[in-house]
Amino acid sequence: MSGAKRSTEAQPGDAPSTSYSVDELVVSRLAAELADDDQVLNGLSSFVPVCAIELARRTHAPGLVWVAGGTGVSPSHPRMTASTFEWPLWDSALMYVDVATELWDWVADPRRFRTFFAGAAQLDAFGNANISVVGDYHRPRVRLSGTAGLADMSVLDKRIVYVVTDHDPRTLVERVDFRSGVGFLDGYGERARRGLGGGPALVVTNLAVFDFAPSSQRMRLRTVHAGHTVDDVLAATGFVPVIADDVTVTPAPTVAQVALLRDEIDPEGYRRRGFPAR
Amino acid sequence: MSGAKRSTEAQPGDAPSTSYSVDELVVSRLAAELADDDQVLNGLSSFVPVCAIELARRTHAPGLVWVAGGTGVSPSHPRMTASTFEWPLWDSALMYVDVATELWDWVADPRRFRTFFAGAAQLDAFGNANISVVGDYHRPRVRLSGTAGLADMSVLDKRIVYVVTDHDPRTLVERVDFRSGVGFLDGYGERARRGLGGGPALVVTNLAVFDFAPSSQRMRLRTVHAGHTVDDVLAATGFVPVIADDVTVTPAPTVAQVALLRDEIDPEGYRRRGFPAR
Amino acid sequence: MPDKVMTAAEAVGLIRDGDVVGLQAGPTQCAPMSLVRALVRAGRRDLHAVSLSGSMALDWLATSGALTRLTTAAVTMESYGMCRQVRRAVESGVVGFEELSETALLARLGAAARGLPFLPTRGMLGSDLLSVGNAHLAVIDDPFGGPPVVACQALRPDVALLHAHRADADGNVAVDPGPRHPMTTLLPRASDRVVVSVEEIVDADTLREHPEQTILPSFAVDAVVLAPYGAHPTSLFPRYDYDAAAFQAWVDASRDPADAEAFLASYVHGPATHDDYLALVGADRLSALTMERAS
Amino acid sequence: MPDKVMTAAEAVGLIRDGDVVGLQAGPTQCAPMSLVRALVRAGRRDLHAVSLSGSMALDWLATSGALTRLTTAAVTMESYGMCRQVRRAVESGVVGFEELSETALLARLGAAARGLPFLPTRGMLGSDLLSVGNAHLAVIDDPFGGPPVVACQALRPDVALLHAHRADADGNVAVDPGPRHPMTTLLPRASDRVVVSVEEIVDADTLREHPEQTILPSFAVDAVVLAPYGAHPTSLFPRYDYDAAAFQAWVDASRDPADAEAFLASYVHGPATHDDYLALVGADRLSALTMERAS
Repeated sequence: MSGAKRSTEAQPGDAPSTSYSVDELVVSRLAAELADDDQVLNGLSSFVPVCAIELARRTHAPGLVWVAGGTGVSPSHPRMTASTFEWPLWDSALMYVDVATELWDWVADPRRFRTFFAGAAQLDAFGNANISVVGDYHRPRVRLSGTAGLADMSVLDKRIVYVVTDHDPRTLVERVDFRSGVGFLDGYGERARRGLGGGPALVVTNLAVFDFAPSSQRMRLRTVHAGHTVDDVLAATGFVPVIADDVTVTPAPTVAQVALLRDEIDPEGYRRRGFPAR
Repeated sequence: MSGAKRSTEAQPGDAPSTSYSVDELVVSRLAAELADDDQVLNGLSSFVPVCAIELARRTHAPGLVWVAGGTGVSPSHPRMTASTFEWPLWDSALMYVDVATELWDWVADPRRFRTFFAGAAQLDAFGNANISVVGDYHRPRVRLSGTAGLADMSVLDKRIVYVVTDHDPRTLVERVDFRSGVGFLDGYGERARRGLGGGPALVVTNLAVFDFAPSSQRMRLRTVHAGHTVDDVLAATGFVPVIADDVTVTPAPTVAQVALLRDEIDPEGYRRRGFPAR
Repeated sequence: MPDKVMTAAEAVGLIRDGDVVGLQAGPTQCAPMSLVRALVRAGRRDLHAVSLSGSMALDWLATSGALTRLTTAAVTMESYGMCRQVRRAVESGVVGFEELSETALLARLGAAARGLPFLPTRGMLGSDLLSVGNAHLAVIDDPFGGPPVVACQALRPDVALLHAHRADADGNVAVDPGPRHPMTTLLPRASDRVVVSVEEIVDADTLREHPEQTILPSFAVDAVVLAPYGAHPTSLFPRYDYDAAAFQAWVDASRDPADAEAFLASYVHGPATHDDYLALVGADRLSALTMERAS
Repeated sequence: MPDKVMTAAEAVGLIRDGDVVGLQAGPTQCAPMSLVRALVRAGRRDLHAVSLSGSMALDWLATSGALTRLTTAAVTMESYGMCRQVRRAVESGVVGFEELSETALLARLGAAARGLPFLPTRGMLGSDLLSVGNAHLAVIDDPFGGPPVVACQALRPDVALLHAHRADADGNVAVDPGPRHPMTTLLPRASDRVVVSVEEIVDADTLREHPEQTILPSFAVDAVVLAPYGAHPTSLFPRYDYDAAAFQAWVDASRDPADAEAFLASYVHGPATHDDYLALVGADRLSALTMERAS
């Protein structure tokens, strides 16, 4: 793996696919956020992130270290299974990791594990995320699963990339009911003033891709997926995002990426879970 | 081991030995401090404590768990070697212990590892111990090895049993130059007032055995080894200890204990190191 | 040394009404399900469960009415979703829910294990986990002039429940090589009493062949319960996989509280012993979950 | 991934004058002696060594004049006694000595590893370790009303030096089953840069056969140095024992500073490479130390 080299010449597989589904687009977009010299771990039920990690490892980032399910270091290329937190991911690992000591120590180092993929039940204009409660904490209208590691990870100096498979006004909201994951708080530098580095970097949804505007730190529309318009996206968003001057179409996955996903990484299509049926 | 039962009838080996050396007496006295349902660990260069632990395991305390060198749990009965902190003690262990996490956690529990054997370069009238410096800390006249775990262990709710192989006025002093191990501080309840449980329980030397007087918490002479007198002991002690009303002769090791030590546990006689040559 | 082997019914006798019960349990992994079933059958009440990211076990305890309080970082059955019965119990106010970040929960247990009043974490700063009146968390200054941290108060479970591969009768517990759940060794160090169910009971000399596989010494364990497939329907790697059909059956049943109670009547209250439970599940199904053993 | 295999001379190039250097080292065990020899030969100065209970390596560094400061819980060669050269350097004021209890040293490193400003311990309360002006220790109140604890400030070594059984070229490091030194995994997690010498270099697929033996992942390691018998004269279990004759020779030499320097000239400065050192020690002596390998 470490000896893998890619040709710099253009290959036929590098051409944009003309026949891909939205899950493949999202996976491809996420994979682009992973660097060859970085490390990454996946959380629970992370079909789309795990596909992106594995796609990156098989293409531009063969040196990427993946701590599968926070537990098994760089398994030999596993096929996606019905769980992203189980033995098939760990079976061929280089090392088993102790989460309580080793993993959280390594993650605490700002040089490592630069990018973390997360989902959320609600995500707000400033990139704060809710996976705890809808309504009152003590007597919630909806009790969600809980923060797991996000309330740790999102406080550290990391790039958090949020993955939203159901972009709608109930998911993308002006203000979350509860901040389980710490974004830019109320924006305008509040996060940095509290001494926190990093923060939410990107939001990749089933409709579009956002980053965060430098000054206000509000979510900013950057690209819209082919087949959708800016107006579609705004109508599906529960707040008014900043709109970049140069909103473009999200780059399509390549032919090779789509083939890898369908034939090798996730032939069963687990990555489609959570996306709206079409 | 766990199934071992001892007959309650008197055995010939239970008779007091009439031919033992002072190291065997001290080992026997220490072994009596270990309970069958307890756990014990040894520190560095602990020939006498290790002999006592092993003697206890082979006689009245077959259930005693020994974390040899803080590392190997209950090795099958090893012979003493030139180090009490090396592989021969760990080879046949039931478990390897992680000192940084597991050992110090277990030791923190007041229900466990009730008794700890320690040595010291200086030990004072209130059971404070010095293994750090003689003279000034920053520019010492003599730099000693350092506290290792004693500054942790002696603060916890434990019974610390000090082993002194060279009872003389420079070792047993009115006040130590430096408190590496925390005893009763200045006595008269100061330790308890600081919220600390446990403390030094016993001092076993090559001349005598001391405990600590209840009220003053000064060292108190309890037994004198055969062949020595109270006056001998006082002359060799650098402070005036309390003297118990009923100072007796330290019980001799049994015939069986001496045989076990000489024939099985420590045939090489490592336990004699540190005792004055006779 | 006392023989610590006992039945599950005897072992759950170490748990009293009102106890704080720590559970080793991943979303679909290595939960002491046989012990949890015995606990439900024993009718304990007012339990405070502590679990890093527990799942079906918590849902069963909530269904049985045993649960009053929960301290956790996440309640999830991974791809099977949130635990509906826990959700209902929390939303109706029957069960109190203390949500902590992962490092905060580990810090609360770690402090208990080390006999410290608290351990700090950098997590949660800026999150609402610090703004809901949790009296076990306090932002404190660094005495050396660095950034503030969150002090997490020691949380000492009365009892820890675990499942592992093997133990001897004295209570030395060992596992096969493989990933270890973060709670497996920390939780027992933090807890007053420890109950471990195991796939097999072996003698001490067998453990001495692989000391590196022993994870708990005898003195840290109060009860050993023989329970082959004792984690079922969760997995125990590398021996057997989780039972996807059983997870789905529970998810389906838990859509309706009455169905959930019927499920519990069949699968938890019905089989009086672990052997009865295994018979109910059936040898074929267990065999299908069993993985090829590494040599 | 970059190939991290390099010579000892190259690897100690990662250490600069004035660095804080963490050493994995027991009294007679598993010290990275080959790396320490290279460090002495490289003539580094003003080093601050951090060692839990180090021994001969510290004495050599003190003899060479590389050492300015030492943070430790104990300096000892076990039954061979205190390190005389460290003692002389401290008594003469050449080397500053920060003495910590064992839990305090582990807390200082643990805080660095976790990116925390401090970690607490209950140790040392009442001892004079708290009354000598150590600015890295502070007694603080428990915010929950419990007893005070000692906050131990994070100590982050610039470089960690270790010796282990094997690694691959990417820097994944593995050890044989056996006891692990408390510093082996904590120290590298606490340190900025990590240098590991190993008995053998293997490929990654060999490591995948026993993932439970891998103790450090590639990203936590900056340099891998091949050095069979690289811990000599200390032991590396279960492969070879410590060299009692070499320990005694050093103890004898260190009775007189001039003899100690002559020893260093012969055994450290003399052999330019590790192979030269092994030739000097001799195959017979190494073979006599080698233990029968478990199957």
